[in-house]
Parts: sequence; structure tokens; C-alpha cells
Amino acid sequence: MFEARLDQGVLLKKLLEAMKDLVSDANFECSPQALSLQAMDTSHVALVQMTLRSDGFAHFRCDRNISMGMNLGNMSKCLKCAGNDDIITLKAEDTGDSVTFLFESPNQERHSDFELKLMDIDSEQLGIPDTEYSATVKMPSSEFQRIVKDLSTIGDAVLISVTKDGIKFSTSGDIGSANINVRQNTQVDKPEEATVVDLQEPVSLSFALRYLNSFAKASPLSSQVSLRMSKDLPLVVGYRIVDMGEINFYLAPKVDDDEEMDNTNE
Amino acid sequence: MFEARLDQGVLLKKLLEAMKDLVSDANFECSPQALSLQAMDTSHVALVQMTLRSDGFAHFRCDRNISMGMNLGNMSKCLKCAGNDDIITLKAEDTGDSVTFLFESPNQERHSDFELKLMDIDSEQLGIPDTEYSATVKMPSSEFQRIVKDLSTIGDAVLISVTKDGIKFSTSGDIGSANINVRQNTQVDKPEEATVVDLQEPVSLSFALRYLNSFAKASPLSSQVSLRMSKDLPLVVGYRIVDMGEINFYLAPKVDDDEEMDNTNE
Amino acid sequence: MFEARLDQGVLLKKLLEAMKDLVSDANFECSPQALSLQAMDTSHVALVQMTLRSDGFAHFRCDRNISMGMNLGNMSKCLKCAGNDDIITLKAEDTGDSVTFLFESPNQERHSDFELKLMDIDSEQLGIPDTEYSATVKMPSSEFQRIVKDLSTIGDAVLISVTKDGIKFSTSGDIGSANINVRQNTQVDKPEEATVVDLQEPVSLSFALRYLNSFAKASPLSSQVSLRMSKDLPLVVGYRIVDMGEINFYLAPKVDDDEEMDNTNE
Amino acid sequence: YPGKVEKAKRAEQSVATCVLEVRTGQNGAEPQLLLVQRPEKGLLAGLWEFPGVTVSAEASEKDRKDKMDDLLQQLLGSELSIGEVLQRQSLGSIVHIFSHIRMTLHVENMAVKVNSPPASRAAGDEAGMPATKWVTQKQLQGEGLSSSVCKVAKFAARSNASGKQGIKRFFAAVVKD
Amino acid sequence: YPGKVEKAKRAEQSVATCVLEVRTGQNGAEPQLLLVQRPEKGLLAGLWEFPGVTVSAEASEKDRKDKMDDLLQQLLGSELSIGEVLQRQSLGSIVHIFSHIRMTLHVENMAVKVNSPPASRAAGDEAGMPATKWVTQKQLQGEGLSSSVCKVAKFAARSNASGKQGIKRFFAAVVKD
Amino acid sequence: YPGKVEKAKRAEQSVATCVLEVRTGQNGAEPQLLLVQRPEKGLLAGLWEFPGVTVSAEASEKDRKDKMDDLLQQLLGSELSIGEVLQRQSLGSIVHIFSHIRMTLHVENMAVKVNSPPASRAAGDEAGMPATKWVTQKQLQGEGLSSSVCKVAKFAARSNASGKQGIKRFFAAVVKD
Repeated sequence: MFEARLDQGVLLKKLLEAMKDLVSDANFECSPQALSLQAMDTSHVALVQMTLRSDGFAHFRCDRNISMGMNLGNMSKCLKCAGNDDIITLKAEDTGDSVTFLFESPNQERHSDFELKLMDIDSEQLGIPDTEYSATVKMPSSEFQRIVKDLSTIGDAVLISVTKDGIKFSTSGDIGSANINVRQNTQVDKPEEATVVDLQEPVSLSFALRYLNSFAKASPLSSQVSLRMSKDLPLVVGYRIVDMGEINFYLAPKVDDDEEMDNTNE
Repeated sequence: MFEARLDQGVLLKKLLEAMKDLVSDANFECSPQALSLQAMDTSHVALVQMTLRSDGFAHFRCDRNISMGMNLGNMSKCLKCAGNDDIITLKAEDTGDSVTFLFESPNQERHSDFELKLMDIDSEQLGIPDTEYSATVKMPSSEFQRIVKDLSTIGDAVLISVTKDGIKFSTSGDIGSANINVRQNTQVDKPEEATVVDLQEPVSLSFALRYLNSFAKASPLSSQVSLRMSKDLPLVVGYRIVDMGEINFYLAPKVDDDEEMDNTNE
Repeated sequence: MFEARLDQGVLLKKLLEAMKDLVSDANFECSPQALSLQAMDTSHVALVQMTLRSDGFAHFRCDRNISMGMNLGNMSKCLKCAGNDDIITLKAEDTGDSVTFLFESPNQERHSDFELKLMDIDSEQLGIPDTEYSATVKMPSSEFQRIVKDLSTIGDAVLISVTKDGIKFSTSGDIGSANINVRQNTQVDKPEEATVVDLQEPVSLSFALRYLNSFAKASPLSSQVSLRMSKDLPLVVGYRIVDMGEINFYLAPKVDDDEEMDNTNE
Repeated sequence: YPGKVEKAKRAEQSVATCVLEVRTGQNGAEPQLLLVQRPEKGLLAGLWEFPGVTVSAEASEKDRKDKMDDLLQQLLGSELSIGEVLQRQSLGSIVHIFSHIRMTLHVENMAVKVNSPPASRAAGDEAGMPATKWVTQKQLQGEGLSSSVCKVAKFAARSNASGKQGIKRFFAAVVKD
Repeated sequence: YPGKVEKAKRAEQSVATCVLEVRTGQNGAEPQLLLVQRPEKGLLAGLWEFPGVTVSAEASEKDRKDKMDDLLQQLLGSELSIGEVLQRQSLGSIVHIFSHIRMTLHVENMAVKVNSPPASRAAGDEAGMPATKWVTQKQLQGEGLSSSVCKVAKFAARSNASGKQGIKRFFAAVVKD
Repeated sequence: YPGKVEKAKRAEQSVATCVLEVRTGQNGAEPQLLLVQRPEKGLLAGLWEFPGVTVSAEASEKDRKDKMDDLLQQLLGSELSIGEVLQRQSLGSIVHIFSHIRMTLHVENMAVKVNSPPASRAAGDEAGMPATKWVTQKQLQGEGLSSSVCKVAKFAARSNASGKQGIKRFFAAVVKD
């Protein structure tokens, strides 16, 4: 028996919005410690890792570890039927082939249940080592979202360079080139507006903008995003979910002599 | 000579928005008592009946009964040119082949007239008997709109069941199933938030969701919607227009062994 | 060396939005007096003339006259990356083949530079004589925008008639006909709501609505628009940019016996 | 305002067409639909379609039904008269645009009970008469139908389906003065 | 930033093309447009098109006009020279994408007055010369034109139409230094 | 709620397919891809496709690999066994909708090193065996492939391209209990 009750149901709605365009099907892993998910996008270039700790739920019961395979598009359809103020409860039998979502309005006047069929999903589980990164930048998530969106109108790839003064995003394309610099800035009225650089050594890596745009859909989850980079390692784009856990996106850097992968005539 | 002046022109705009996707052409019947309309949708599954009483108009003159056939899409185009605060006047000669819409801005600075050609529309008039219904539910119209919209993402048909405690909407589809319960609730701060069940006997009927979604476009007309149901009879979805009249939508229940009608390959 | 710094960068954003759908490529002419542009739309029916005086800029340096050919669509993409509060600086070398846009956020935390390639554009320069117009109407730009949008749902061409009492816009099409009258009105609380007619003699001319709709995209630049007309001469639709300059659109009147030009089967 | 801007116009044409369905009432026998072959020359030459007849744009529903009765009488002779009309209803109209013609198809649907299945007629069997054939709904899908005929078939199929759950059967028709 | 991402590129080609219209000035005689047949091999082999000549991407408008003059001289010989040029204007350019070629068509429009209608020339009439023919605007629509030629024809038709209500005739051209 | 509304269903079919690539390791020699010809009758008769075998909808990835091994063994006999498998990976699945069939294609990609290029086999060379041929990626584009095969080819090409910058090479796979 698995049962988890989340007072702030909107969190789950936002999580699905953040993941559903990147990953079509994934296994939600339930354990006494957490509800978690790890999945690659279809092109195997990006990886998403989400953890919601059991102590962040209003109620959490997990008798034995189970894995619930779901189509994230269908799950998102379902969650769109929940109000933003609704309390959401997930329920699944250990041996069942479905999961139930209960939505309760705050005044208990309306309650809904949605039963979703589970799927068998073959998925490789990857071990993500605890790495020290050369550079970690925390910045407003809305700022990051806007930058990658803006640069996408100019080019396909972005070069991200971190120095002790700040972070620079550069791209170029048919019509010209662009550089956006954001300076370290800790003198702010609200902590969520700060931009903080934590640097071991300067680093400069290139990434496909369309993945970053996809990751940035997680912005509603947190006012700050953290970007972690080391030479020749994947970029980690992380959003903390207060009192609950986090969602991290991993993106392999672009190899320099790589052919543009969107070339295939589709 | 027909002439009707409506201080709250926005009402007419909302009415057209509520009907134009369901019905393409219809006759507006003018009599000294009312401006009214009755029409079936093209598939003859739903019927809409609108009545605006003459005493609800600022000025109303109808020398003899006339019938004005209009394409609701064109009429809606026309009304979209009226401001929400505009006073709208309809004018038609008894033997003319056009109707004129006058729009006056509240400060009289701007006035516009739109002349629309009338059409000859063959239409059957149906007699709608005054029926006692087994169940009548009044609920917030926005709530009803949201429920039918939400359920449309899961299935094509909805089973509506009314008991003395409340009303339940159920559907199922490829990805799973859903139930939404709304409880009777009369302890509300604002009367428009109440859900009131008036029950002779419990009733449970199945309807095509796409028609309900279409009806729900009338929500801006009234904060409350009434659902009236009896076994084997059409559902009536009604919206009252304060001091003016009402608009009622009738929908035939789905026959159980019916083939899904959207099957044709279009 | 050309360098121009505009504290209200949003002005430039709005200008591009006003022009980019009408004109695809154009030369920006830089002189010590002004940054200006003149261009015809691709069908050569309309002409746009924009002038931003050098004294309206926070900083303006133009060592020698240069002409910067740009694709307005690309320039607009670039400017969309500027925040509405950003300070925008344009920079170009006298002999360079690119222009640089600098965007600085008000708190200097973020600064971006976009380099756009310049194009060689063959363009005729037309001399626009200073004409006395028979009728000049100043009216709220939002009102004008709404009128031409509304009439576009009915017809393709609009007849604009000015008398001493006001201005009338008329159209007709398949579904009917429409007239919108706006009266002279100088008794207003806010000057931007006034409608003022300055008339030498009544005038009545016909124009293609799709161009007027395109011109009306300049409405965010100014709360008032001026319409200037004389018999057999182009209409001038003008927007003043406070302390900076103006943008004027010229549209040739429709010749009466003209075949409708959208007839070609596209 | 001096007259509206003129647009290039297509010729307007109104056609009454009927999806005629005969049922033998025998167990398991599927209803048969009547198709008629167009003349070998002209628009959509030689294609099969539901029986149709050109009517004036101002024709009332009754005018159209009369014209259709004439056509069916001519096509089927006495065959049809022996059958009992189970159902007959106007389904509404469809507009079909050809390059030079804007055709409004007024579609009606008629179900007739017969004792034995009617015979098809090949071209030339009878002088001056078009070829006819009877097909089931399923066979219809295999025919090389023109897109306007497909539209009619779908329209009729949908109307029939909806007929079962139509709203009209709940209310009495009001006869207007 | 180290060079932009490369994309697969189509070969670029610039072509000057001219919609040449001759008018005899006779009552009711419609203007005739010149079409030229493409070579039997290669891109769009054998199709009819407006006379066109490849120019360099950097060619100025004057360069293109000169090249077009040469081409027309060659195609029409002395025939054209007897005519009075009524109108000649550059209409702008159209980009047409073939699978491997990105063709920019610089379109000009030229109207010439002649005394008698010019003659067409069949393929082979004159060694090394393409076939030519003269068609009215109406006949043009019946021709099997490639889509790029259709584009040019529409473009020219529209520009002509707009010419009547063009904005240029209201303002004097400024000669730049 | 009494059962969901039924929709017309397509037959479901699961197929394991493999983009098999052999490399001779010789300088400049392009990899060759194996195509197999479909039977002369039935769905997509006679078209060339990547080797494929129907599997049950519940087949695990291992089941599919086993079935593919059997198929390749049968198609290529001992030829393949002499080669060293350079790479083999499951690329995911593609759904292709035919009019009556909903086919899920489980695509894998396999690269094998061989000493000499393998031979094609014409239809009838060996009783009961389909024709096979080896083509380069380039030649593949010239083949008259069905759209489902095109999808597989693109899918494999993209997966290969992304392989170079895939995320998996950065993390160790976790073996689940």
C-alpha cells in the first residue's frame, strides 16, 4: 500500500509541467524515504532527477517499495483537473495496475478521484555521483528562463562561461551574435533576487538551448535556480522545492566538432 | 417595425458567444412579449431556447410578430464591434431584408450602425412541455464549466448522478477514469457559491461532454447554472438572465448501446 | 562612429513592432540631426517615415552620415531580448558591416550585447512635400485601432469621411455594412481622450483596411493619432513620440474602379 | 457607401440529394444504399453518387422533396412503390466548392422496406437511363467516390447515428400558421 | 563565441527575370506576355517560364537590367527595338526554394508598345535558341507553369494592380549623392 | 461508471527491428546497412525494410533481443558470427499507424565489424528466404522506403548522432535487484 497526501497540491502540478515535455514515460519510485523519479529524455541527452522526501508530505505511507510507471502527459492531464488550492493524495496498491489521485478542495465541498492506468516501463537507472563542481551559480530562476528563451531566438547553442564576477551566456546564429552578462549581486532587497557565484576555477561549456528552455519550465517551483558546471561534465540545473526536495536536470555538454543534430529532414 | 434598446449591450454579446458555436443559423422571433430564439445544433442532438422579455429592454416596440433569420457567426462578428459598455439597439422593418444594430458609447461620443442581411431559414419549431423534473441542481456556473472541461480531457461521455447529498460527474477513457463529486452546500457567504439539490428521486444519466462544454460557454451570463434531469428525458442546462429572461440548453441522453458517433474518419 | 543611447529603450521596441510587419528590410539613416528611416511596404502602396531627433537621446554621436540596412524582423527579435526598463545603446563603426545593440538593466546587474549583421538594401528615397491638408483629425490612437480592427471583420476597404462635426468610417462586405461615427469632442478630462477636427473642406476617401490595421500597431507609441487627408492625396497616419520625433504612415487612396487586389488565388 | 468591393464569384448550384436505404427485413441482411452513375461527360464524369437533382436556389424543402420523388420514380419505376417508407427526413445541407461551382447539397435520408432486394442496372440496359447499383454501407467505403459524395455519406451516417439520440423525439413539432 | 553552428546549405542562385508585356495598341487586343522554354535537360526541363538570366548575388539593379537587355535582344532580335517602352520597373525579389537550390528571383516588369503582334518561335526554328511564345494573361493560367513561374506571375499581377494605387506616384524620387 | 465509451480499435502489433550496420574497417569504406525485402503479398508487399520480427506486446527487451538474434542468424547465417559486435543498444520505440494496424516498432541499433563486406541475396536465391541487400546511409535515401522505415532510419540516425553527446556516458548504470 502506498499513500501520500500533499497539502500543496499545486507543487505536483508544477512538477509535471516541468517534466512532461522532456520525458514522455517514467517510473515514479516509492520508498519509505521518498517519492522519486529518474528519467532520460528520448534523445538521451538530458536526465531529470526528482526527489520528494516523505517527511515533506502531510501523510506518507509506503509499506514496500513500488515503482509506478506513468505516461507523464496523461498524469499531467489528470493533475490539470486539480485546483491550485486542492489537497492531492496519491494512492496505489502494492500489486495494483493503477494509481488513484484524490483532489479535495480546501472547503471539502468538492472531491474528485482520478484513476490512471500504470504502465510497464523499461528504464535504466543511472548512478549520479556526488561531484564537486568547479562553478556553482545561483540566480533568479525567472532571469535564467528569460535568458535562454531570448538566446533561442538568435542561436541553437549557448556557451556558458562563469568567472568570479558573474556568468555570461553567448550564442550566435544566422542573423548575428549575442552575449548576456549577469553580475554577481548579493546586495538585494529580497534574497530571491540575488545572483551568487561560487567558483573553484573558471569554466566555459556549450549546451543546446532547447534543453535549457525545457528545463526552465521548472521555474515556477522555485524563485532561484542553481547552475553547476565542471569541465567536460554535464551541467546540472537544479531547483529546490522548499521542505520537500528538489528537481535536477543534467545536460551533456555539446561536443565541439559535433554536427548539428537537428539536421535530419523532418 | 421592430425596435429594441438594451442598455446593457454586453448581455447580447455574451448570448451570442454562448450560442454561435452550437448553432450556425437561427430565427430570432420578435413579438410584443419577447425576443426569443429556438434552434437545434446541426447534429440535432441539442436544442437551445432563449427568451428575452420585452419588459427587460429600455425600449421595446414590436408592431407585428416578425422572424429574423441570421447567421449567428455574422451576428457575433457584428456584436464584437460593440463596446462592453455600449447601449445596443436592434431595428428592423416589418418587411425588410436586413436588421440594423446601433451601438452607442455611454458618453454618446461614438455611435455606430451595422446592417446585417437577413436570411430565410427553414426551421422546425418544437413545443417544449413544462415538465416536473426528478432532480434539479443549482450550482456555480464556473464550477460546472470547469468540471465538464476537466472531464473532457479524460473521456467523451459523462455520467451525471444526483443524490440528496450532491451531484457526481463520472467519465472514463483510454488513460483511466474520473469521478468528481460536488456536495450540497448552502452555508456560503455569497449566494452564487451555493450548491443546492432539489430531489424527487435519484437519477443517473449519460451525456456527450462536447455538448456540455458548448453549453458552458453561457457561464458569463449568470453566476449560477441549473441542471434539471429526469429518467429518459433530456437534460436541461439553464442560465437565468437577471430581469430579462433565460437561456436553456436541452441535451438528449446518450443511449447505452450507442456507437460512438465521432467514429467517422474526418 | 555612430553611437546613440536611449534611456527609454522600450520606445525602440515599440517602433519595431509598429514597422516590422509592414516593411521587411530598411535602411536606418544616421546623421548628426537624427536617426531616421523611410521605406515602402512590399506592395508599394504604403510608405513609412520615422524620425528620432538626436536631441531626444541621452547620448548621440554621429561622426559622419551612415546608412544601416537591417532586416526589421531580425532587429525585432533582437530588441525582444531587451527588458522594457532597459537602456538601449546602438553602436556602429563607419565602415563596419554590423551594428551592436547594448541592453543595460536599470540596476546595471545585467548587460547584454547583440551584434546584428548589416545588409545592403537598394532603396529609393522619396521626397515628401510639406502639404496643407484639407482635414486633420486627432483622436485617441486606441479608438482608431479598434475601429479599423472592427471594420476589418466586415469589409476590405473603408471610406473615411471628415466633416466639421466628426469623422465617419464606413465599410461593407458579404454579410452587411457598417458605419462608425466619432464626434468632435474637446470637453474631456484627459487631453489624450479628445477628438479634434481641423477642417478646410470636407473630404471623403477610401482605403484598404489591412494597411490601416498594420499602421495601428504603432498605437503603443502615442495616446493620440493624427489622420491627415486631402482629395486624391495619400492619407497620413501620424504618431508623435514625445521629445523624440514621430512616425508617419502614408497610404495611397483606393482608386474607385480598381479591381480588388487580393483576387489572385494564393 | 458606394457598393461593396466585388469578388470573383463561382456559379451557384443547388442540388437535392437523397441517401436512399432499402431494408428487406430479412435477418442479418444489411440495408442497401442506392448509387447512380453520372453521365460520361461533364463534371465528375462517370463517378457514382447518391441520386441527385438540380433545384433552384429558392426551392422550398417541399419543392425539393417533390423533385426527388420524381427522380426516384424515374430511376426505380414501380420497384420502390411496393415498399413502405420507414423514415424520411431532411438532414440539412452541405456546401461543396468546385473550382468554378459552389454547390449546395440539400441532403435527405429515406429508409424504405421492400420484400426482395432491388436490382441494379448497368449503363445502356435501358435507353436514356443512368446505371444504378445497390451497395451496403461497407461496400460504399470501397467505392471510388468523389469527395462531395463522401461528404454526403458521412453526413448521412452521422445524422443517422445521432438520430438514435436526437433531441427531436422528445418534443412535439409545432405547426406554424 | 567560436563560430556559429553550421547548417546544411542549399546552393544559392540569383536570377533576373522579366515579365515582358507587349501591347499593339489595337482596340480590344490584350497585352501579350513572353514565355521562353527551358532546355530539355536540367532543372525544370522543358517547362515554360518568363525570360530569365542568372546573375551574381552581388549584381546591382543596373547590372541586372543590363543582363536582361542582352537576353531580350538575343531572344527577340530587332523585333523589340521597334517598340516604345511604355513602362519598366523593378518589382522586387522572390525567393524560391528547390530541394538543393535557393533561388532568388529579381523580377522586373516591362511594357512595350509594338505595331504588330510579335511571332512565337518553335524549338529548333533557330539553332541554339530556345522556343518562345506569346500568351495573354488569361492563357497564362492555362499553361503548365512551374510553381516558381506562378509565383512570378502572381507577383507581377499584384504589383501591377497595386501600381495603379501605388504610393510612389505621389512623391518625387530623391536622387542620392 | 459502466465501462468506457468504445472506440473503433486498430489491431495492435509489436515488432522488434534492428538497424544493423557492418563496418569492414577499411579506410574510407562506409558502413553498410542491412535491408530485407517484405513478402510479395500482404502489408507493404515487396518493400525493403530493416530486418524485423513480430514480438508479443508483453515481450521484454531481452525477449526482443533474443528474437532478433534468431532472425539475424537465419538471415545471415554464419556471415555475421565472424564479426565482432562493436555496439548494440536499444534506441526506444516508434509507433506507426496504418489504416487497420497500430504498430509499435522497438528499434535497436547494432554495429558489427567484419573482414569483408557481406553479400546481398536476390529473391529466390535460397528457397524460403527473403531477398536482402546492403546499402550505405546515402544509398538508403535513394531507396523507395515506406514511411515507417523512414521513421526508423531517422530515429536511428538521430540516436547515433546524439550518442556522441549522450548523457549516459557520464553516469554508471545501476543494476536493479
